Amino acid sequence: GDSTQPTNASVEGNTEEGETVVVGFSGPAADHGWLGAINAAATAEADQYGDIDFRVAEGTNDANLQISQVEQFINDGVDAIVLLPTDGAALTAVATKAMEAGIPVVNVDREFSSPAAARTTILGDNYGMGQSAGNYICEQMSDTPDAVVAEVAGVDSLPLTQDRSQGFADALESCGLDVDNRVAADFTVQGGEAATSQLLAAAPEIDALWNHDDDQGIGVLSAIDNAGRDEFIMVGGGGSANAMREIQSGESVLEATVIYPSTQAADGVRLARLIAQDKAMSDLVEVEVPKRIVLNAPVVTSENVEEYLPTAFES
Amino acid sequence: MSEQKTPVAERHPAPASSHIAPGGRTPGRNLLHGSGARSLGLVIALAALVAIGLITSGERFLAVENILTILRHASIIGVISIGITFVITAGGIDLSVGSVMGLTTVVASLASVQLAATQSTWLVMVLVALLVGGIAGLVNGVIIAYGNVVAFIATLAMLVAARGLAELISGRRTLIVNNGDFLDFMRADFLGVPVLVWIFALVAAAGWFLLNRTTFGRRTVAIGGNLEASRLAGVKVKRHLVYLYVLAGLAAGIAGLMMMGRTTAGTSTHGLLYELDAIAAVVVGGTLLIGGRGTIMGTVLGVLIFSTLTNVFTQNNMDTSVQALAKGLIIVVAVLLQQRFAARNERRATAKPLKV
Amino acid sequence: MSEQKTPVAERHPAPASSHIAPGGRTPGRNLLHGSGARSLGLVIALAALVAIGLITSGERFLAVENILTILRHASIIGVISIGITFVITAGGIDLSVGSVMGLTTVVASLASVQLAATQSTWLVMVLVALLVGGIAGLVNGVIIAYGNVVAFIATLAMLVAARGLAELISGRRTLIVNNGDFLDFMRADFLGVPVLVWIFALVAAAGWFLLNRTTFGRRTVAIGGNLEASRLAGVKVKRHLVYLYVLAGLAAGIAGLMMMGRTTAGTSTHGLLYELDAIAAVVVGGTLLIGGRGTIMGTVLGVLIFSTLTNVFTQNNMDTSVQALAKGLIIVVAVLLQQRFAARNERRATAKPLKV
Amino acid sequence: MEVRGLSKRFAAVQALKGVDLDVRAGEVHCVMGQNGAGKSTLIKTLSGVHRPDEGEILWEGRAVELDSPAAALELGIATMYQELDVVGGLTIAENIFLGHERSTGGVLHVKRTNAAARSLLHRLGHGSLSPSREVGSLSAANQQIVSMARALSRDTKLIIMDEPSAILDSGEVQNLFRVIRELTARGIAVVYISHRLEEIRQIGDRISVIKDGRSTANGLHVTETPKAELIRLMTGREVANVFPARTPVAADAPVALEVDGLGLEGHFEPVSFTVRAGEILGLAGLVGSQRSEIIETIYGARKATAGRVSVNGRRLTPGSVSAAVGAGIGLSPEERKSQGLILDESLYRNVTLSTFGRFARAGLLDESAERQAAREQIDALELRPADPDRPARTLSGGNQQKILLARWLVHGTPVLLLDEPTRGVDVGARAEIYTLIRRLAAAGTAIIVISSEIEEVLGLADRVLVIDDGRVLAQSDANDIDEHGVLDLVMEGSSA
Ligand SMILES: Nc1ncnc2c1ncn2[C@@H]1O[C@H](COP(=O)(O)OP(=O)(O)OP(=O)(O)O)[C@@H](O)[C@H]1O
Ligand SMILES: Nc1ncnc2c1ncn2[C@@H]1O[C@H](COP(=O)(O)OP(=O)(O)OP(=O)(O)O)[C@@H](O)[C@H]1O
Ligand SMILES: [Mg+2]
Ligand SMILES: [Mg+2]
Repeated sequence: GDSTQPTNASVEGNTEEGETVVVGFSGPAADHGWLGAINAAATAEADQYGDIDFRVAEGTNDANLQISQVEQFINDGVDAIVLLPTDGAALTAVATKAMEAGIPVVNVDREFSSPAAARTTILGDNYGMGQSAGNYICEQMSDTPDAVVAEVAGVDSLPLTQDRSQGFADALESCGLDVDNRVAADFTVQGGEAATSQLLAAAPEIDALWNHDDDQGIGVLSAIDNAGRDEFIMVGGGGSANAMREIQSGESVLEATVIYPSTQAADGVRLARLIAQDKAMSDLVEVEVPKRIVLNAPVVTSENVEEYLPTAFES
Repeated sequence: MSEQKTPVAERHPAPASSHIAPGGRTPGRNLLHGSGARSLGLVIALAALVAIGLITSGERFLAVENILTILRHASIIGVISIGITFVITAGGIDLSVGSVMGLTTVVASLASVQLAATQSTWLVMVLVALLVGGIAGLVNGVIIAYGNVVAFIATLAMLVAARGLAELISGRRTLIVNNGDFLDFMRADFLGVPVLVWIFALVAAAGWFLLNRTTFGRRTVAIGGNLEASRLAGVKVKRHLVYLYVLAGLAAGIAGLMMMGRTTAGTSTHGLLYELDAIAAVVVGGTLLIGGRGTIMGTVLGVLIFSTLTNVFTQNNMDTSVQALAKGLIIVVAVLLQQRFAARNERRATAKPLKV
Repeated sequence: MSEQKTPVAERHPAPASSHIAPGGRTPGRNLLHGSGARSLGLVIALAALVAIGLITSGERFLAVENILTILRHASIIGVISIGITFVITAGGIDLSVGSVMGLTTVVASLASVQLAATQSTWLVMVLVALLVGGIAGLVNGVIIAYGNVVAFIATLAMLVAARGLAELISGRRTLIVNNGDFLDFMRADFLGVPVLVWIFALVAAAGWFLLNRTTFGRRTVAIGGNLEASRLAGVKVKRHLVYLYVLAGLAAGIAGLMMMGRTTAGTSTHGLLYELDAIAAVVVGGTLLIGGRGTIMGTVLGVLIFSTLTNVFTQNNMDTSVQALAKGLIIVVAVLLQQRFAARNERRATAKPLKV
Repeated sequence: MEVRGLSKRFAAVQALKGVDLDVRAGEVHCVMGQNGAGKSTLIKTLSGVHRPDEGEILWEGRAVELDSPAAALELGIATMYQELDVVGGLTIAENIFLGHERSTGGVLHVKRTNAAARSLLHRLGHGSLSPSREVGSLSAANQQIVSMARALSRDTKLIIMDEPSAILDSGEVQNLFRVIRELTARGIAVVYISHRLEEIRQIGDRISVIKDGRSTANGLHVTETPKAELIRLMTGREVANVFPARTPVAADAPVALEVDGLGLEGHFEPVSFTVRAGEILGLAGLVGSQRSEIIETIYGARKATAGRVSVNGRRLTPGSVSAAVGAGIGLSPEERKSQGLILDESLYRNVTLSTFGRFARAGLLDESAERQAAREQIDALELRPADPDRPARTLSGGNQQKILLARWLVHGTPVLLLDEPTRGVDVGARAEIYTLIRRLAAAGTAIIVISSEIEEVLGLADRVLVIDDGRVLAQSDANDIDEHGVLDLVMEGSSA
């Protein structure tokens, strides 16, 4: 912008093709449905724009490798980097280095430990997700004061799992409930199935169950079906199309799911483009892309499922 | 031609040769002797776990439902483990089984395959899964036996490649299995026992028979015990090695079918890290990692121990980190127990004190 | 650059003994012969990768910055690989290194340790990391050498247990490293080369020296070549085995410090699956999985090949799944190349046609 | 079978240079030659293990190509290899029928297999061995029997035996000969390799001699060829006076090794004896009499359950080999390949395996000093080839044995334990080893020798302990006892 009075020109200009920008993307290994959807959505989003030269690095769960990928992006002098770190804190240093090299970094989903490491941070709300699930269960269990609540968590060693569980526990506490049985799976179908069948054997009577991830949910539902159990309600997490169709059918124990947007990286790509092209967000008056965006974690039930299904991810 | 003779290590147990091979040094092969005693150690470990389960969870632990849960959980990894028991007995290793299993589930639940299955019979899916597993095993076997690539590396490469292929084919989506007949069969009970458990039992029985009662099995042991001697005795060693890896691939295919039945889905993430679990079960069971001794019975017990362990943990709502810590300890204790019993038996049988 | 004499399988290639040992068959006597030739195969594989990189990415690939990126990436796994080269040369295996590395990062970045470091010197963190790695190695070594538990199982148990312990200690949170001095040191450049790469180079040089020029190295090779003969010649085999696992643990500790420097964080997920990468690098490098021959030079080349491979992939914006597929193929090709060169060298030196 | 102009080259070694051989049905054809002459290579060529570079093999008048062991077996050529070729993890019966199992459609007939194995073992005079016993639990001698039974189990016209008697004691050897005679009576040809001339005279019909990969004699009649002539054909020189003269032990020689009430439960009862500096003590007995266990226990390779061992008055830590080595005991173990050598390491590193620490300062090896020390012993013992960088694997048996002696010569131990120091060693090298052992004793080394050839023990030792089943039956001056005396003692001992 050469103007001395910056104006948000987004409304007319954002979709228009600008100068080509190189955007590097690095994320964890697409070893489960949600992350697969993240990658797919990001790539699809980049493809929509003729002015994005999109570079995707090998998905990895190794912080060391991811760092070297970001270094490579810095070496290549890309215009922006969209980074979904395997571990927020572990990638902070290299992201800072990129920022210092003048390359804006869009931090997706797992937050860096320093605000200086990202130009923009776009996050799902893991704590909020747990809270939404907890609140929904509180509502449903309002006449069962000592309801048995179970939880199937994702990869337990990830901070995000800890946040989700914390939010869940806090919400339940507010209505006098607690988690009676908890198992952790690994975000995979097989893991969900294995963990849940053990859980069901350990807890003969359940009133409500929250599963952190809808892709592992395929396994969870399968285990429930195997055990011939249907005495409880189940809430999912993530918001996959499979889960929503299940909710829509009305025949499943799965009554609701809490959305954890799989479009975060796609949003990140879009924001990276705007930042690199010095544009702003169209519906804001603000002339620059905001520093931090936290996405909402709404609950999808049979009542509003039609609304969410079209944007849900196919895992 | 290597003039090296193998049995040596056994007759002169080196103090710590066991940093390569399980310290076990019982020759005992038939059920009543060495391997029987070995199994006794395992049975005791399993019984101890059951006792802990009983004490901590009461009758719920012994409920039929819970026992079936343990068995169902054990069945898939069990079938894979039986497949690699053969490979390991022959002195090889197969790291690719989990990944190959994932690939079979993806291919067998492709829309086109499911369509074909719907138009004819669900056995099409079975065929496809076995074919995929078999071909992967064939590639492993040929690279190892004829390409002279060390098995660890060849199958590690297959682990990586099969996972990549499965992701490509599935587009990293989870494919849902819709074929009703297939699911009905796989998810059914027979005489009150789930079909999955029956399959495991059948595979185990067939594996036992194959290993102990056929020329194929005896040659497998012979190759693991002394490859050169087997060759000199006229065994076609290379061809046999190929068969063994194909066998492991087929077992992965069967496991893939079971997995599809159990999860109603095919995905490239099926079977992640199964190779380590399976190898651990086989070795804890008493099959020698350097080859020359294999026990199907031990493998089954090894798988059951791990499965029961997980169950006990869950019954007690144990923290996953503590579970991991405990699991590490228990693996070591189980192996030590198994050795202790094997050793005691050997001492009794030969009155020859064991050197340590 | 190892002077290790080679081998068994080599002179007398059993038809498929290589399903246990890399099919290698050079007796390779010194730098100029066998192991040199082996390394030559690796150098060629590496050169081919570089050529591909150059062709596809042009000069960008050879830019100093990019080369440093490759080296920095290689350095951490490289230090771990050098540690286990010793264990593997002696005929053992260590699956726990990645997990132990994770544990060292967690303990060394605990608030209390960092506090102590701030109050005195950052070397406190170094000490703690080495101590944790060393103790884990000690436990491995004692269980293996004195408990006679097979190394695969003992270290698999440690893999699981160390991960669990790391999670417990960290409360599954990522611990941030704040100690400025530590970070300054680890993230600095020296003569234009990052300290991490210097550490790798130093560890590699020390490892080479230790393996090829000291009694410690000689014992290691001897034990891997024939454990029983070494024992009967008066080598304290058990004690030496313990040292070897401690060494691998210390290497994991050093790698942990490097990882903390690189990521400014300590977490239980550091080092996930590093064991497989490290073993693959060591074996591709030409160290025999059955023991008796080890080469540090080969390990370094193996690590560089994998690191360059990843770099080329990223440079070319390759699909992750295709990457996995290609990686599997390349591993096999690299091993075949290495063998081909070793074999050709032998043939040239001895005019003896190779039996296959 | 007839063989014409067979040649075979291994790497740098031309193992066979045009060897001829003709074997007739029903005869025992002995093949003789020094260590490394190429005998084993010849028979491996005949059994399809190696392919010859040149020359042809005629079988029943027709030229044949043997490209695998299976092909040779199919023609009816069965082989007992020099190295034990059995599989420890299988039962006796399974080993015997490995590769040609009694089966229908791949399913084994366990009972039939066992029955067939039993009758074979019976034929071999070992009916007491249970066919379902695991081979790994058998002694080396019994494993040799299994190997033999395997050769007999095939429908063969020619059986090749590569040093079958090396690990057998005299009783077993006679048993073996009985079986061989039975075979030849049925028209089966036997090719027999051995270093023991007396055996050849007993069992052989004709003899072929190989020297340095060349035939030096072909089809000589045993009865018409004097022993000296054979030795000359093999070695190209005269080897006289097999056992060198003893030098009497000085009456005041100090006790170097003192064994006091040493016992190992389950193996041998407590034994006590002393060996003085310069004295050679022989342990005589049959295979399986636990002689090896006794010296392994002295050495600390097995942990004694009772008693103590002292060297030059200093007591040793039980169960510690390194303590024994440190105190000055050396052991040349029974199985040189599995217990003694690192086959793929170079000659010099094998020689210095117990002493390389000496050539190091602060752990840092001085390889040139190490090589030099090894080289001196290589020269002194006339190890061939004298290339210190050759892998031990490529040396012949006799030279491999010398490596083990060289190892302790570098060390300079005052006490040496030798378990079967001449197993598989040819006459020429044997004489050299005897001389060497004597020379060491004369220089003040206390030595214990075990050999399954009683004659050898008596010829070498100053004093003899006769051992049976883990008990010392008698102690005697070597001059006061002969082979029959020993055997009588052993027979009495086991019947008592
Ligand atoms: N596989 C091989 N590779 C290289 N050299 C070999 C090989 N096999 C044998 N040789 C060499 O060939 C020569 C003949 O060996 P061979 O084993 O045939 O001797 P031998 O007459 O059987 O001796 P011994 O009486 O010690 O058994 C020796 O010099 C030996 O080192
Ligand atoms: N329980 C056993 N299990 C396996 N092998 C055994 C056992 N007992 C003895 N052997 C083996 O049997 C062989 C002969 O036994 P032993 O060593 O006790 O007798 P020896 O008198 O030393 O015979 P030799 O003269 O052959 O050395 C040895 O090779 C020994 O390793
Ligand atoms: Mg020979
Ligand atoms: Mg003995």
